[in-house]
Amino acid sequence: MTYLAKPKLHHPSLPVNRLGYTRRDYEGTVSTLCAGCGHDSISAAIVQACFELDVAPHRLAKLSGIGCSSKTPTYFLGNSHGFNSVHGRMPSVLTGANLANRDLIYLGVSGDGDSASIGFGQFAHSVRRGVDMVYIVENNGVYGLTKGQFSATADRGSKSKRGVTNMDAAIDMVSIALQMGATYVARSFSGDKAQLAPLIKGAIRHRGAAFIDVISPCVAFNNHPGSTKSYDYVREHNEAVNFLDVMIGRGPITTEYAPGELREVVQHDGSVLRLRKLREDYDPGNRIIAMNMLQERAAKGEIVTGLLYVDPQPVDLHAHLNTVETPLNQLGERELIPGREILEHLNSSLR
Amino acid sequence: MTYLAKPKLHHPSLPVNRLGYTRRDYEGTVSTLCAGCGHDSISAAIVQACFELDVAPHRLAKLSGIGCSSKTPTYFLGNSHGFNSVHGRMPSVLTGANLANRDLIYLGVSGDGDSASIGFGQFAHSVRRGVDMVYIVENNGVYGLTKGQFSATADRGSKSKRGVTNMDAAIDMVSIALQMGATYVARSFSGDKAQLAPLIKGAIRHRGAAFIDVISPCVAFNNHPGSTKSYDYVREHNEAVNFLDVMIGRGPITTEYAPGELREVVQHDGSVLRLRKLREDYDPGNRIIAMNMLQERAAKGEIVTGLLYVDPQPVDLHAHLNTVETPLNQLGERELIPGREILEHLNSSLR
Amino acid sequence: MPQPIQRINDFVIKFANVNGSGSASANTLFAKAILRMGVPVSPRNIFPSNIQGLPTWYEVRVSEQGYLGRRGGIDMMVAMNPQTWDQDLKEIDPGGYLFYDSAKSLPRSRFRDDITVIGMPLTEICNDSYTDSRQRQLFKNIICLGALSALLEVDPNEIAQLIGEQYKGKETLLKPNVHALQMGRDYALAQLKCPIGLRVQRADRVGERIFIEGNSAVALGAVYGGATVCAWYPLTPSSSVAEAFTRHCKRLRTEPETGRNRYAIVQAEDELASIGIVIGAGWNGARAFTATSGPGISLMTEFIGLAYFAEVPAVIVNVQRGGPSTGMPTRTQQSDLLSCAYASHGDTKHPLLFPEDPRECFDMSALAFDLADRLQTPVFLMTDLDIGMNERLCDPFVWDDCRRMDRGKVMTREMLDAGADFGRYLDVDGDGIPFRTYPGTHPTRGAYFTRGTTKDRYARYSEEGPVYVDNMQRLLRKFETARGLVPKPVLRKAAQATRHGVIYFGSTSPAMSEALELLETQGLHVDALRVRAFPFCDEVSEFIAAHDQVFVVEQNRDAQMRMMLVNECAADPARLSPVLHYDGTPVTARFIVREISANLGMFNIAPLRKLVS
Amino acid sequence: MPQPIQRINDFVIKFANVNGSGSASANTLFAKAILRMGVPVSPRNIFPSNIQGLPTWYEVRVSEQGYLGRRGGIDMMVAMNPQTWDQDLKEIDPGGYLFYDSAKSLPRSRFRDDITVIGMPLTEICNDSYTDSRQRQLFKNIICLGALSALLEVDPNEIAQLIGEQYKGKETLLKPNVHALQMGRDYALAQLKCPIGLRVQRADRVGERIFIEGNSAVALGAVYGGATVCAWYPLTPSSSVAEAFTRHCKRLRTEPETGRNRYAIVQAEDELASIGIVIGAGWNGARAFTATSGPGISLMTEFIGLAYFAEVPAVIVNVQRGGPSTGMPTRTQQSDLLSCAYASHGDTKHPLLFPEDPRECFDMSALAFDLADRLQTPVFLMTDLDIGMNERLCDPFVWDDCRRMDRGKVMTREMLDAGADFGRYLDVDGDGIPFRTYPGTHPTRGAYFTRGTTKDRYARYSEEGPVYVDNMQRLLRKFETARGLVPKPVLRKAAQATRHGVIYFGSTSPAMSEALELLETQGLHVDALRVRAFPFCDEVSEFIAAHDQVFVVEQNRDAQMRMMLVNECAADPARLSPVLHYDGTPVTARFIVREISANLGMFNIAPLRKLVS
Ligand SMILES: Cc1ncc(C[n+]2csc(CCOP(=O)(O)OP(=O)(O)O)c2C)c(N)n1
Ligand SMILES: Cc1ncc(C[n+]2csc(CCOP(=O)(O)OP(=O)(O)O)c2C)c(N)n1
Ligand code: SF4
Ligand code: SF4
Ligand SMILES: [Mg+2]
Ligand SMILES: [Mg+2]
Repeated sequence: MTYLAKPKLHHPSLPVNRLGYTRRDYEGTVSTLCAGCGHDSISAAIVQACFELDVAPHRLAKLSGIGCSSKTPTYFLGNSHGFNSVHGRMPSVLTGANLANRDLIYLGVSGDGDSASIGFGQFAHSVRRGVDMVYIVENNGVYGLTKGQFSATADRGSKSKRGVTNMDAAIDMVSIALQMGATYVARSFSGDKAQLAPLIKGAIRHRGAAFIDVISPCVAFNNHPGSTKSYDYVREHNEAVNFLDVMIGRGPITTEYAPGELREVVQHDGSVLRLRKLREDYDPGNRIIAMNMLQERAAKGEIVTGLLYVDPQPVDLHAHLNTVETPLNQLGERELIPGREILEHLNSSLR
Repeated sequence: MTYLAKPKLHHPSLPVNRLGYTRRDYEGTVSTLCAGCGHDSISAAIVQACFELDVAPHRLAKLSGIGCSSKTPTYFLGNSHGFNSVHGRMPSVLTGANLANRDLIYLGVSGDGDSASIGFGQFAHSVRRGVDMVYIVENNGVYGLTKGQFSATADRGSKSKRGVTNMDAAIDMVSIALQMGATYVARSFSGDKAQLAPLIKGAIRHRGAAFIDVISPCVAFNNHPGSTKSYDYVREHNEAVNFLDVMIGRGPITTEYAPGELREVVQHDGSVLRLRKLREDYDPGNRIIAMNMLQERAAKGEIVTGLLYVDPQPVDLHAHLNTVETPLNQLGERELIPGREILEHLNSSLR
Repeated sequence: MPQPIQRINDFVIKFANVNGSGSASANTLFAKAILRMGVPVSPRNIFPSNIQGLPTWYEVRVSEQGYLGRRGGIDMMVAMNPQTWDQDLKEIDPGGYLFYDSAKSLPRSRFRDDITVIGMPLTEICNDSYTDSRQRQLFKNIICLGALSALLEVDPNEIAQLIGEQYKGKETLLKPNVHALQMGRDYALAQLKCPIGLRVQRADRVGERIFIEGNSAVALGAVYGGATVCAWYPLTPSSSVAEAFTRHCKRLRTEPETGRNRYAIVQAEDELASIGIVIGAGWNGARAFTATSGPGISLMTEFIGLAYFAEVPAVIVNVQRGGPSTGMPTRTQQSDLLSCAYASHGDTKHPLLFPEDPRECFDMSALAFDLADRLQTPVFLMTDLDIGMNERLCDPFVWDDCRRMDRGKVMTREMLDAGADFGRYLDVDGDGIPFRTYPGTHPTRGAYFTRGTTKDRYARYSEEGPVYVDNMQRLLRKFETARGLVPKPVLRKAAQATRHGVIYFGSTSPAMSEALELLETQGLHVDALRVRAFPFCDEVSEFIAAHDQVFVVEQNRDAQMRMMLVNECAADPARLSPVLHYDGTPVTARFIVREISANLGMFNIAPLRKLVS
Repeated sequence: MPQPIQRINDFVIKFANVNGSGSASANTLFAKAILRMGVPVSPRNIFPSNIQGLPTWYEVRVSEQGYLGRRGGIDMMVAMNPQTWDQDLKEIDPGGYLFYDSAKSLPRSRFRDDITVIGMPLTEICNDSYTDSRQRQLFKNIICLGALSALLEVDPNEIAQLIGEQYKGKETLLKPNVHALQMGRDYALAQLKCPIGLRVQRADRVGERIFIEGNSAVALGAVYGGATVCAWYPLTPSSSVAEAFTRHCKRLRTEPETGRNRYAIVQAEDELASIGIVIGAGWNGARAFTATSGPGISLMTEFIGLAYFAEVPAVIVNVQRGGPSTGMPTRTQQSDLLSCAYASHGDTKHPLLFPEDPRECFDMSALAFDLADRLQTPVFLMTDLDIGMNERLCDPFVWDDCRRMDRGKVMTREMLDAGADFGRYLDVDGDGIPFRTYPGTHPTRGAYFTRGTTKDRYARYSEEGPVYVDNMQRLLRKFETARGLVPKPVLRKAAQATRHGVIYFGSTSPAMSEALELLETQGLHVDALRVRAFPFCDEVSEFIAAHDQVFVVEQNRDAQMRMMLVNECAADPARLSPVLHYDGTPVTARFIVREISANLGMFNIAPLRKLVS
């Protein structure tokens, strides 16, 4: 018996999903992060999204780099294989895993240090290849695990806990993801599970490179006045452009929502992204307009959240590579090894 | 006597610049690139720019990574120190050199493989730190030196010499430079020296992170139909938004130009960038508008060239770090070493 | 129950705490107060790779004899973490003491019979005195400290004095701390049996020595070594080198007239960029360094080869931690010897320095910059977590104001004007070291093109075999020159002539010194050589040659130092016996003694009294 | 003038060309035509790090005896590059031949008196026959080939046949080539003295052997080894491994029904990404590899440590080139042994395989995937430029259709359902290798969290010393298991019993075989052991033990193999004598013989006839 397959005694009244799993089946070991860390809320949102989407835990692989954020995969989906790799290199490890077996869901979890500093190249290149993945950056503007140094997403002019001002230009991961051709791009806030969980659901059902930047305050090192990644600051400057609801198969439009323009996007796998516009002028269907708006709002100090861009018909790396349907890791001698006869032909061509 | 300080017998009638140097004094050893390689034209433009700007060759340091493009610093400015470092890491080496002596001009030469593939992270981070440099990418969409594989700037859908189609999204270095906060951003074409040389001059006089993306066809591996980096393709799709003339000190507006709106930008060091608009709607003073335009034109297949953005009052890394005026490599014991007495004070505080 | 342990100025006390609960400052006060009483201490942090909530320990060895290595065994446990209670209890030596927060009562079964249990209702006392929850947490540690001062007879005035120094000018913080201290002390004196069998007595065994972390000493050495450029990337346990350098520079390196900085510190985006910046700065004539640990070294590997081959000075501080891979980020090892000495592909060799304590961290850090400039090559300062992140008692720093930076062979404008023959890779005097020029030196002479590819003596590109070999052999000559420049090993002869020797290095030093004394008292005579640098000086080969059996004590699994000794000193491996300790904790004297004496036993030495560890 | 050299089927001819001038194809035709005549050849490209315009050479050794190593010395120079004229002329052995384009006349002073000079107005002939400048350039090489066929008696029908195979179905290309060939031949027969003293005579010494580049063989081995994922980054001299894998896969790995690919090849953005992809794929149960060279290995160092510690299979092909740093990208060496065997910080050790020729490249490439899966660790295939980028005559490939992939210890859904105790790092049977599960195997069992940090037998995170040590010792046991699995060394006993031995490996093999024969003819008997893998099998230690003096022949400066032998076989270094060749050219038999015989001389062996190299 493995450590992770801890016997879970469910209260009989706990709700189960279509696979018969309760929400607890999507949990992991107890978190060792600081009490109040934004990352724990993201883990909870992942649990919720997977539970609600009826994801079979063992059909999802979770990969991460190094950092507090990258530790979190231990704290959810205890029945999924996980890989806590090296700092900044989750994207390549995930790419390889994805190539080996196209049938699993790949969830990449990273931090802003992990993805915007040391891992900036891998982040960008995995996105531009169109790897079918959910790439979540738990963005707190600092290196949590090494005790609070600025990361590359820290805004110019923001102040560290010790009072030092950051002088380097900030990297906006969302803009870069858009520029690199990500086909599902969202930003959210760890403090807003209602917004975040559906965004994760939509990303899981997206068959291409889905990127979610989640502002996730670090209570230990970046939750003070002067920070632009604190709970207070984000709450004040958060500007949600839409609200997402993910439907598996097309259901009737419910009336639970407050008024606002509704738009439905049918993804390649049939899932429906139902978007309620909160900002009338925001169109998540146009990459260029999206980028432009983001730049403008950012210049005004707004943190734009929501589903920022989606291409419902993405083309993923496997399509580019024209790989077979069967996962490569399931091919055997018969499919892979040309055999003696062909080798002898080859030999004769080499004389 | 060093190899590079080859005795140059000048024809007495060769024009000299204010320092008494002829253009030949800005040359290097004979190029070993392929005949017709775009990179050689860029070297010539660098020679011209330095000659015309009266740059003292030994006050400029040229740094590069690895590649055909990165070899070129041997072929110009033979009296400048050069550093052909490792693949993709010129930006960090240049940053360090710049920190050691803020008084020299730093010219970084790189290729698209060098800067957009392996070196993407270093490129981005050196720019966001505001290193005072001229960063030139000699962009041919392929790895020349390793014989023609696609690089990360190859356009999606473009074809290799062997007929393979590139499936990954292209990286637009200019957009990334803008996003990273470069304060002088230009694109040009190796086949257009009249446009390129002034852009280099303006960059040299710019006291911040200046980035120039130069499309530079590789005649050996990427100059065929189907390539979007061939001479023919670039000539056809080149869309110059303005034409630059760099003046040292303010001179009278000459009338040599064809009509077109003139705009003057005075840089921090007093040099004047005189811009003649070729596209009325292009404003190089606004980063967001510039980015937006670039995206739109690129979507239409246009290669926008010219001075795309300039902030005439950049703040460079030395300013961020508040370093002293004297180059750090010239500080001696007196300035650097606190001495015995202070050490003894320190000792007593440690008991 | 065994006799309670009775020891004055010679015991080990361990504090079991929760990470992020503010215990660190009280713990340091405890250790420093004993130091102020003239009794040597050596404290060690044992902490997890975590920010808040996981167990953390602070182990203090009090030793009037001045033994600063880990001893092994615990005489008293201050058990403040319910999470690790059982494990902590188990660790106490029979006859030892347990101090705990008795606010919450525990069943008898959770205690032990063979130790003295001292309960104090800390939480209750705190809750009665403070309302704010953060205050309750912080002052609990101080109250505990007060109680310990009574139990162990630590002078409360020394503690109060230290608190005073800490909060100088912050009266509002000072007073309540002193008050809490007093409250704890009063309670203990009134309610507990004071003192216990472990006691501190004023002595005079500290002298002029100072108490500092190795990382801070390294940083100070870099200031005195004239470093102006530091590029780094956060990585435990090396981060505090750059952080301390920042602090030291702020105080010591500001231009008085302008308030501007005579240094540049860049937190780079990763280790590849850090070392690139260092190499760029070194190439351009500034003294530059980076500090990192194993994973960072691995990432720097390609660049290190460039610096070796292009001959660019660079100082790399490697604060070693447990490997391989991410390994044990908060544990100590000496396991990056091979990966540093032969870093990079192709034929490469790099000088390494092995400081034993903060004092040598300082000295060798400053020296490293001279060596790097003189040898025009990367120089590694090999410390480790044990030495780097723990305060250690050591000799005070000294500096000779007449000392000048050795910038090595730099050709100046004047020399060029005088017609000197400048060949960047020309060996003018046989030491293998060529002259270099700084960029910008001369309008027409002395410029050269630096490459990581093969070049001739005048820096011209070449792919010729003989040119390559010529250059590579010169690099070997240069390494020979290094052998004569690096710090010599330190020999410690046994009381009697002996065929047995031991080689050790770095942070193993205090444990080794103690082990040698223990061995000596058992009549086991072993000559000892503390290696301080690679390449190995001739004295090292001679030492090996002069002994039939040489133990090599190191903190790694694969006997890396032994491998280097065998290889570089052409020693017969049969004569070098590995003594390996690599579980991530600092090696103890007891361990070394046990290993060596068992081994000497095998070599037909009179049987020994078995030692416990 | 000395007597012109007279040799049949035993000479060295060198073509001096300009890079990018299209000479490569004509050169290959020359070598292959001789092969088709049943006479072994071994050609070697000597090329610069450049695309067009710089000098490049093609050196062909023709050897009926079947010596495939470089011989040293040139019997005939085909001097087609004015740039290198003087240097090329100098290289010709006295009595040798010079063939050159006499279209442009040269002063007598630029020639030599002690060689036979054969001029042919190639440019003129070309210009008369062709108008297009590209055609002129290309056909010049073929005309030259025609002339050589007459001068050296190479059967023109064999060349024509080869041209036919090359341009099958492209008649428009075929005919003019054959025409040019004939034109050159006719001219020579008419105008030049044919044949010269060097001649090719039909023989039967090639047999079933094949002629292929090592890199292509490695790639084919990967196809047969079941590799499905390849991630790479272009780097000379390794790029052609991935490129050949792409070609082989296109032909051999397409799903017939759909035309879709049973493989995934990614040109990554750098080597860090390549190895990351390989590790991700290996972790997820696909067979994956990368091909790179020294600089790439350096960049992969951190990741290699992760794969070692997290126990993920990976195959890394290192086509070695000259180091350090960028070094000599187009030259050969065996200088990455240390950087691969002990790659990464902390205590690490990795299996290495050393193929001697393309045949072993194929075999060991396929084997590497079995070993990586079985051992769950990175396995290095250590080839080099000499073997990788030159066509080499070798035994044909063989394959047993009954052979099955050894996927190692993989726990299946069925085993988990049957209640197997799955501990990811549990050593169930003492071989140090634990079971692993592929992600997605079972809904509730067998999932685990993979880490580069310390974990217990059940993959639970731990920072405990004993847990760490337990794991590290198991990794050592696993390495012991590897020792029993890797290819055994090949022993070649001398004709007489001898106290002298020689150890060699990899591409040194043909030169060594020849050297042994030469030594034998001189009465110098040396037993030889070709090491084929690290960790070293027991046979290696035994071989060293059985000889008083063992030469270790290797192509690097620092005697890296010797260092590994001393360390891992506990051998006395005094008994291992380095024979080092590291100028970037392949080692020659002459060099080895000279070094060994000189050294044996020192050991009081009867004096030897001095050999030239
Ligand atoms: C090669 C390497 N360099 C440095 C580190 C040290 N390190 C661990 S986590 C981390 C930063 C993590 O920051 P981020 O990704 O933002 O995660 P957070 O802790 O903030 O969630 C660093 C620098 C490392 N593990 N590996
Ligand atoms: C670490 C490393 N990997 C790979 C290489 C091989 N390499 C040399 S140049 C080059 C690509 C150069 O492409 P680019 O920068 O676009 O320059 P170009 O030759 O096209 O001008 C590569 C992959 C190397 N030198 N170092
Ligand atoms: S340090 Fe910051 S990021 Fe890390 S666990 Fe604590 S709050 Fe979260
Ligand atoms: S290969 Fe391409 S990039 Fe390189 S020199 Fe030739 S034309 Fe230029
Ligand atoms: Mg972070
Ligand atoms: Mg290129």
